[in-house]
Amino acid sequence: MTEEDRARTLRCALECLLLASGGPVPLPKLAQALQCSEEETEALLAQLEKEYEGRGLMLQPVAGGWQLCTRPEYADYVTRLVAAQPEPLSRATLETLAVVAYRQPVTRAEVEAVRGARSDHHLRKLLERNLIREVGRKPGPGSPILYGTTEVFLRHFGLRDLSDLPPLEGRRVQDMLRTPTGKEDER
Amino acid sequence: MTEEDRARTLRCALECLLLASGGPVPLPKLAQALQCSEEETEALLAQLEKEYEGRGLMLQPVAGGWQLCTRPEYADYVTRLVAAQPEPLSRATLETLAVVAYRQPVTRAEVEAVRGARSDHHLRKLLERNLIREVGRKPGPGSPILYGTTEVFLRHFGLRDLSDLPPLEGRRVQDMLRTPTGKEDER
Amino acid sequence: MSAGRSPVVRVAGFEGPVDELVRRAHAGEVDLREVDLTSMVRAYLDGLRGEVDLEEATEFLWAAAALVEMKSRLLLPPKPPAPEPAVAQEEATDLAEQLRQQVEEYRVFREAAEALAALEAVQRRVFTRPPEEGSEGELPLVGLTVQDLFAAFRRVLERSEKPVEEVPREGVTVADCMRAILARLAASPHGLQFDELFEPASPRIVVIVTFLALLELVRRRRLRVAQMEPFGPIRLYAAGGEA
Repeated sequence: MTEEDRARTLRCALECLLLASGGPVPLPKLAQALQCSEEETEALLAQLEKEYEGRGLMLQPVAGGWQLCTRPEYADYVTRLVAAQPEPLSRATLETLAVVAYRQPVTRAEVEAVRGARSDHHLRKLLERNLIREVGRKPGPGSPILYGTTEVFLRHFGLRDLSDLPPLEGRRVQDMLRTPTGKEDER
Repeated sequence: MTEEDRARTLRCALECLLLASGGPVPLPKLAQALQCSEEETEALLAQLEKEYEGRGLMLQPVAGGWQLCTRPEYADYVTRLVAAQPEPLSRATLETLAVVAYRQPVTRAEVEAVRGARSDHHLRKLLERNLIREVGRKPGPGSPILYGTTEVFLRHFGLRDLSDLPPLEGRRVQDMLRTPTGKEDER
Repeated sequence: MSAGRSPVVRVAGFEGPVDELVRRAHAGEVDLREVDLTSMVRAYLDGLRGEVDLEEATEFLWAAAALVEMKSRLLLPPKPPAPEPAVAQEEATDLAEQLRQQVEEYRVFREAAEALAALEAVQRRVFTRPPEEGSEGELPLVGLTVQDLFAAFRRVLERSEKPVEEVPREGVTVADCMRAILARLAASPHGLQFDELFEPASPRIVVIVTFLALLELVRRRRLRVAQMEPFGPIRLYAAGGEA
């Protein structure tokens, strides 16, 4: 088998892996299934991405993995066949989610302190849609629940990982995530 | 837009439809989403099938529709990835499924009468895996739930429709499945 | 209603999306004592002649429940003020500074929310292979529309006599109600009539919370709602349980 035949077989296999799994597959898992190194797998992904140019499907790096998905320009055809994606989030819910995303792990009281409004309803909505989850409890009085974002969150917004979040006022997300706020446990 | 451009766009859209729907899509539904005639849609499917030659994915007519799936020759890669395949059905669960498949619509009491054993656990498992579903209620006392098989069932077993079910060999089995027992509607 | 799905309400001193009313009331910008919540709920229900959007209706009910709760606090005799040492000890200038920072911080997050909305808009046009069928699907409503459910709810609401002010201090939570409904359904293998869930003279808040619990259970597919004939009684069954 020539080198080109081998690469071709592996690209086909890669395509199968992505279709079969549906959601994003982390690079190491792809490499393991292909029995290749991660470097070679990345090269194959790049080749496959190129092959897909001008097609209906595309590869997308999201939520720490790669997924096979439809190109946005064909969305109108797709929604004629399958139900549209879940409703976009309301403004207030998005705001709540933004606080959780950039401040995680964060308590309800902390979210409400930033928003200046009750947020339990929005937190519930986000929990229900699996965009956030309980990640633990904060030590201290009442040990309130701490919230953080989920993998569904990354997929919902097409983000690779949390560092892919849009920068806030020029501040890097990593810095924000690490900075403990001084106003914790405010109620 | 030239005729070739149009056909190309529609092939891309078709690819998207098949990916996004997951399961088999009947021809009329594809045609409707593409806003083409069924004849043209069939021609597009044929073109797409040709384009897919030498690739990892393929088009397959199954369960009364078309679906996008992986080529069998890459199954080893896929199984390596999907190591956590759903556990195979237990013998008893499969038995329960068989009774439902051949005798549908059927009540739990009827399944239990045929099997001579409690089957609620197995029915629940089958419902969970979407292999069977509630199809209605039997008229009469208590109006018990009637079960039937699902499209997932057809796909799981690679059947086009219910008439594709393997014919039952052996009189005893047939009789067992057919004989109305005196224990119907027992709860 | 494109920016958010919060229904618009019109009450004394406020007209706009109901979640904005909740926010203003919480910030003390609207005096809930001046607001007739019963009329607000009735006006909303009266407006529901056409399609009922379950999501939007839930949003409304949540907001209404939050307003009722806030209002009941306002109307109850004031508790001795809780000590707030942290704030009490602040210098006035610190307070102003703190407030400025808070407003600034909020603005930053609003912008972040805008950025997320833009990402969401793109990603909503991208589809992947869906999970095997069954994880999503029709809500388990058999033979009836959400409208029927709301009509039934409205009848109960009209029947409930006690004004909202008589909220028991303990309060009822949606979670409690969900548990109570499931327990009652578990004890009723033939299902329950919708009306049976509501005591004839329940305070409105209890009716609202019970209804929210019901919506929640339908959404989680923990119960099935069925109407065997048009205009017939609505019955509730535990999901998966046999009749």
